[in-house]
Amino acid sequence: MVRPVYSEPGDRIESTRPVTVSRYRGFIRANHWVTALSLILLLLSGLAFFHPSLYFLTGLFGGGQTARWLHPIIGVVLFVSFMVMFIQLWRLNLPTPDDKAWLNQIGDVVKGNEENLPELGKYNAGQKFIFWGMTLLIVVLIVSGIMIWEQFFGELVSIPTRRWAVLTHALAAVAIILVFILHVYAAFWTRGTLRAMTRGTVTGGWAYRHHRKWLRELAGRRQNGPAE
Amino acid sequence: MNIDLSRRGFLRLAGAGVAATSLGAMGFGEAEAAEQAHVRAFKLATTTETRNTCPYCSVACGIIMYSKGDVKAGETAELIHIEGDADHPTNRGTLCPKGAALKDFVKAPTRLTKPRYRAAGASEFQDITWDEALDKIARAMKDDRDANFIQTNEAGVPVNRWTTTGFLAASATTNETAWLTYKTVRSMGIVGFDNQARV
Amino acid sequence: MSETAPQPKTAASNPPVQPIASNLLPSDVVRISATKDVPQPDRQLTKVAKLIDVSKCIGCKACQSACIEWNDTKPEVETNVGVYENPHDLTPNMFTLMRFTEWVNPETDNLEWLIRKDGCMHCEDPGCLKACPAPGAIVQYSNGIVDFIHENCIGCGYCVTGCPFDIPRISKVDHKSYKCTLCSDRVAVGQGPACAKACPTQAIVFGTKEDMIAHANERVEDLKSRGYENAGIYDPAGVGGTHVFYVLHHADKPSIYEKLPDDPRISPVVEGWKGVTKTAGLAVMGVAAVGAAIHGIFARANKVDEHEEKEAEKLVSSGGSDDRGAV
Amino acid sequence: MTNSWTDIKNTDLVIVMGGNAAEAHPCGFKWVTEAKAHRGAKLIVVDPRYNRTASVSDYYAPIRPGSDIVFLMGMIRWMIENDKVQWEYVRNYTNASFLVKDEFGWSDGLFTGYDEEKRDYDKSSWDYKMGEDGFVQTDPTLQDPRCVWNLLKAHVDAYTPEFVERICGTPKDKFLHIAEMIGECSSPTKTMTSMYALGWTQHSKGAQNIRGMAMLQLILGNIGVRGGGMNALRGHSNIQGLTDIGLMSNLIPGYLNIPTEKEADWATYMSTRGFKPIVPGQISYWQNYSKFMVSFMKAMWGDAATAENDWAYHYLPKLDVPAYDGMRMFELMNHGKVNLYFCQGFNPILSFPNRGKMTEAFSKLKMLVVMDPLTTETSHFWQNHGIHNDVDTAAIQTEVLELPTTCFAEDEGALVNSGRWLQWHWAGATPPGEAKHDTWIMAQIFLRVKKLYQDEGGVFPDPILNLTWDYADPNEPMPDELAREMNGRALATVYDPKDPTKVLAEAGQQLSSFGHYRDDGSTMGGCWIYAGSWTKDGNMMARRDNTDPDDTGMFQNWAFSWPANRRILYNAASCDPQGKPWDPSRKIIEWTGEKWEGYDVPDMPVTAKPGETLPFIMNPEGASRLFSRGMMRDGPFPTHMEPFEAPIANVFNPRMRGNPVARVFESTADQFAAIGDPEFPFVATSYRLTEHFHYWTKHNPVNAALQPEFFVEISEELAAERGIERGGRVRVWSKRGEVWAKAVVTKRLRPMQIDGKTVHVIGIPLHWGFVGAAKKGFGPNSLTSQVGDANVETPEFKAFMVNIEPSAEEPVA
Repeated sequence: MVRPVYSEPGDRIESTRPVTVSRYRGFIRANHWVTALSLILLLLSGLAFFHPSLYFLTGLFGGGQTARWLHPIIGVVLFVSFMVMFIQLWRLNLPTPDDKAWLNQIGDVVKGNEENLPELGKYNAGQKFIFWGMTLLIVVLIVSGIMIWEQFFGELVSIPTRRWAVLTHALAAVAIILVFILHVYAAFWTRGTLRAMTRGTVTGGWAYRHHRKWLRELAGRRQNGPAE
Repeated sequence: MNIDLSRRGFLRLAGAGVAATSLGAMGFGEAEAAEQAHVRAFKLATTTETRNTCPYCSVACGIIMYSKGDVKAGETAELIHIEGDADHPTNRGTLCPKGAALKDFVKAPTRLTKPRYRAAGASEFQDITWDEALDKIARAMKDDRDANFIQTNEAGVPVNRWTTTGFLAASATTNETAWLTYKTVRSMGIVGFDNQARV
Repeated sequence: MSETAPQPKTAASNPPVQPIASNLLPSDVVRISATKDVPQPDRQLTKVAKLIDVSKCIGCKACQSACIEWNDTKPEVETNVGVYENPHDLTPNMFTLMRFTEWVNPETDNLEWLIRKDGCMHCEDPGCLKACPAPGAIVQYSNGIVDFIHENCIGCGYCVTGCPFDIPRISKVDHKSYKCTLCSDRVAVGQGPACAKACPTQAIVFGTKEDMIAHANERVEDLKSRGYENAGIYDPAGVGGTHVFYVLHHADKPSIYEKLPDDPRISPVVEGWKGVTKTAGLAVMGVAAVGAAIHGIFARANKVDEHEEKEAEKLVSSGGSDDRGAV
Repeated sequence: MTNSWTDIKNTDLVIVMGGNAAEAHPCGFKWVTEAKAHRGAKLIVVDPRYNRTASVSDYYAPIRPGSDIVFLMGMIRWMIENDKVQWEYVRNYTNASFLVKDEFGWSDGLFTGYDEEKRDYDKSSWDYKMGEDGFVQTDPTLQDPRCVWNLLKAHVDAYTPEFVERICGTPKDKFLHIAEMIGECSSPTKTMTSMYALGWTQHSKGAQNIRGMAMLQLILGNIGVRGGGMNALRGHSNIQGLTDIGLMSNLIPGYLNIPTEKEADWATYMSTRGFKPIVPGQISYWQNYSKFMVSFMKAMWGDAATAENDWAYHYLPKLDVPAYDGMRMFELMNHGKVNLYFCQGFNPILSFPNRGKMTEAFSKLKMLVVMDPLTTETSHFWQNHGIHNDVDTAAIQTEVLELPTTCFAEDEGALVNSGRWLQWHWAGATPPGEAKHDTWIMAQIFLRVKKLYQDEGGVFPDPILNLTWDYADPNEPMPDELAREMNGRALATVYDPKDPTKVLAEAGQQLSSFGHYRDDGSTMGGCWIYAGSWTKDGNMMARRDNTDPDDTGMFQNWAFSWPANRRILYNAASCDPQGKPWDPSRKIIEWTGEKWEGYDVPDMPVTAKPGETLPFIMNPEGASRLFSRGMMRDGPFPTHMEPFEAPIANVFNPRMRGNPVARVFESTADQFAAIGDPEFPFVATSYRLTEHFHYWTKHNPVNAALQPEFFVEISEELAAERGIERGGRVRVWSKRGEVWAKAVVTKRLRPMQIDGKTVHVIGIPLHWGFVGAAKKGFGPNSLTSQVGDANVETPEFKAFMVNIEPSAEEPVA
């Protein structure tokens, strides 16, 4: 029997008429939304410190002092929740030969002509890009962020280092916001995606259209697996 | 039910969400509410000035004491600041690190506020009233003087000295205190009399 | 100009006790942190400056003492760590500090005890103000004083990264940033700063920048006559000049005076962060967000059709194998 | 100070030696910076440490603690050798031309008449040759080998620059450079001022250090002139006043003396105080002694002091020893001979030497009374504070009373600054809690004792019962009443002796000058030198007119300066024998042809002709003394004496230990480290820091923050030799005690080469104790010895021997 390479052990076909496929279990979904919420709060408070015209956003947190106090704490929360997610998702986000073809035909991707694309596993290159992008930027942000966390680490980091840290933190923040926009946008543009993170399942058609190798593998596993 | 939201639906909801939270938190007021630029209120306004001289070294810098309340008017006066007297010919308003901090010397946590008595062998002080303290002292002096006063020496020359009680005078009390101390000490015949001129 | 405060001079006068209106008004502010287009003040206050003549300083710390007393700060009693500096560094409760350097002059082989009063330089181009994200937390008055408005301070410490002289200190108690105010409250009523008034040898003097420069030049002449050929003024152009400046006996090497920067300027890193990054960053994010929204609205969504649902059922029933090949 | 703080701005050269003005008197030191800024004056610092004054000096030279006389005699030798002498001044205003007895001489470091048994000199040979006419014999040509000038020349001959380098450790080139700078001030138009303090006085030969510089100043013609003088920077705000008012064992206000047993009666007492002039036509001011003395007796005992009873002379105690000074009293205490002791605003447990002995002594008292605004180590001497005060509390049977007093901010009165200015101050704060004025406390003590004598009778109550106490409120005499009493007033109408019809003061009126004092009982006055401070025109000490015509620095109308509001002592010496100022640009007074006038009150009867009357009118010679006759116990010239503890023996006489006539108590004679004792190889010296005042400011959290913890200063070389880290903890010990401190390792101290040996100096600041806001610490007095100056008993705090080693954390006692 064949070891699954395009799916998580937990992924399975739930019903066959019509086909629905379980993509994310409850824990991952909850964790994802914790991460998402943290990121949004960080984005709002961070932008307030980033540009005077957005300083009013500190109001969302009850003023500059609390925003300054809260921002790094939420940062830590995000870092932890994301790491948990990372541990669960990193394997299937490793690059595969198909990604190359997918990227070569990025034009069709944007046009939505998926029939011209190779069959894909659980994630396409775009999703992988978001995954690794987020990972990298979150690490950069947490490290530079701690360096400029005045309240606890003020004395530990030399001022020239803090200057670089604050600049890096700003640049990384801009980048992660761009990635975030792309992620959200893609989730909505590609219909039927959002339910994967809400209900946890996708339709067979969605799986067939976007991640056929993944669906194929699950189907195969169902067949050769223990009979119901 | 169908959780696929229509695009407009989503946007509307999201927008509403943002609006709701931010307005709800009344965040927008914040920035405009920034405190206007201002300097600290001048703390010497409506204080009472008193001329004095620094009690430390012998340069005797002129100082001005600023207090809430006026001693001359019989009020209780609380010292709030001390600064050099710019009219003074010697220091012209300047002060050294000691003089500049005189206020906190006057208000030192270890200033004495009550007479205290330590009994023989005791490990702590105990409070005592002024009357008790002064009577103790007078009694002790009288007894010691009567017992040890030397009226004449071996040669029978009148010497009228008292050597078993001594008095160390200060270095920073006023001339007037010094004079009253001198009178008191000398009239009793005390010769063990000294001040801080040497140390 | 008739409006400007009576010109303060060190120990020229005793402080008033009758109530007197402040002469440093919100309208005299020329720069405000995190705030664009500050209205032009209707008057220009005379530029003031504090001159610190290091060659006259005896390191007595009267300035520290006077500073503590005037500002009612409470520096803690530390320990002796083998040097004369106490407290050991500037703190939220110690706005100025004597820094002592024992320097053997290589030319004469004589020991020189260089004693520098450290504290806010009140830069013409203040790095702290540039770095500050909190609107109104740092202001600059038209007379040159750079002051912190603590009600607006959020304690982020960006001013620390902005300052070329390592001056601001963040309080662990109220998480606000503190530094020398140049006794703005005294200057506002025509008095010089407390440290300048106290300084026994008048190594610290205060007045109009013009007068102070003139006085500094005289001092430099005197020092040259005493054999200090390199005596000079330290009023660094890199920060547009400062409103606290030094006379040094060895102006050719400021760094021997306990790390006084040779050529201080706002770090290019900070400039980059507060300059291009800030504006460009905001622009890019804005464009991306708006772009995504518009594309989302007008571009064709990526939908799954009925045919694909059927294909999926086929695929699943066939156990994953179809014309594309079997498992 | 012969001059005033503000006068220092008039100088051309400042020498700070035996002091550290910038550190201990920053605001007075301002006038040095003024002189530098406006006259181009130069500053020389000679000190074992490169100190805060040195940091702004033009020239610095190191010197070994306790070797100052060698340096100063070396200077005098150089001035004479290089003809840097203000000849006209020396010839006319010093005793250079006076002939000295043939018996007088000096050899092996000792003057004639030394008695090793008594540790004293027979001073009979230390005097002038007197003629039959009762006047001193002189040789104005200075040719006679027995004239003071030639004896001085011979005396200083040994002090060559090489000798100075060998004994003081001052490099020859630095010494010569300083000599050149000082030499310029022998010109009548250039002056040097000497600023010194306890760096010179706290030696077993402190008075001779000061004489050394005074002699140099006379040779340069710098006494009595603007920007010159001998300026003793007093340590405490009113120590000048307390000394003026005679709060010392052997003093009566105004520098009169308490009689000794030998002066059994008034006649005998006065007979030695005639001070008859010994040069023709001279005025000797002390001839008025009886007027001052009688007026004092009247101030004390009023009607009980009459001509018939010799002004109650028998009320005065008579001394059997030179003085019952502090150190003698503590010695007596140690022998259980003192029962009751008062400390008024004084903290002897940290201030007097040999703390171990002090604690023992206090433990033997029956009762100790401490009056102070602050709690002190003295009032807690019985309380155990670990190593900082390791005593057995239960074993100490002394009763202690700690009485809270007011401080300057809460009281009114006058303080006398170093420049002899009496400045009045006012109260501006309410005393804390039950704190009381010292005047109230003293009055209470006196009145209660008096009452006991009234009720019970007792031994010789007369001086107590008859003491004048005519104050409006006997329980709390007011400062103005006391000030008036010191100034003096007429008891009967006082007439002008020259014109008996002219009334100088009506009965009951305040006197305006000590010239109005009388010895017939018609005047009273507590302190003659303060006469004029509170006249019929009111309180002169409260004057606040700071105008200063022609910027002379005199400030004639600011407060009051004793004597007679004179700002510069001996100011008549600022003029040549024709009465014209040596330096017209620095005129103080001048002779108009019939009288003296100018910016200051002339130190000369206003009509006394120059040339006829010499300017030093307090001396029967009228001249200043290069040779001090028998006035000092340890010699008419300063001669090199090693400290009692020294790294080398006295090169003149190895058998000589310290000052040969200084008092050494039996009980502590064995507490000196032997010369060259390997256990105590390092020279230690003690001093103040600018951040603190004595043992007071450690109570102030602000000053405590500025200099928080006890430390010692050592050179980098010594630190390396002993493996001591900067900021590390060290133990320092002497023959008498030990202390633990932090180490400040500095370039400002360097090892010296002394007589071929490398000598390290350890600096030990005072200021720390075991109560207050600062960290607990020690004072140098835990280490210092009980020996004092031979003339005035100032303890030898500035030169003693110790050892040092790195120490682990403070041992817990």
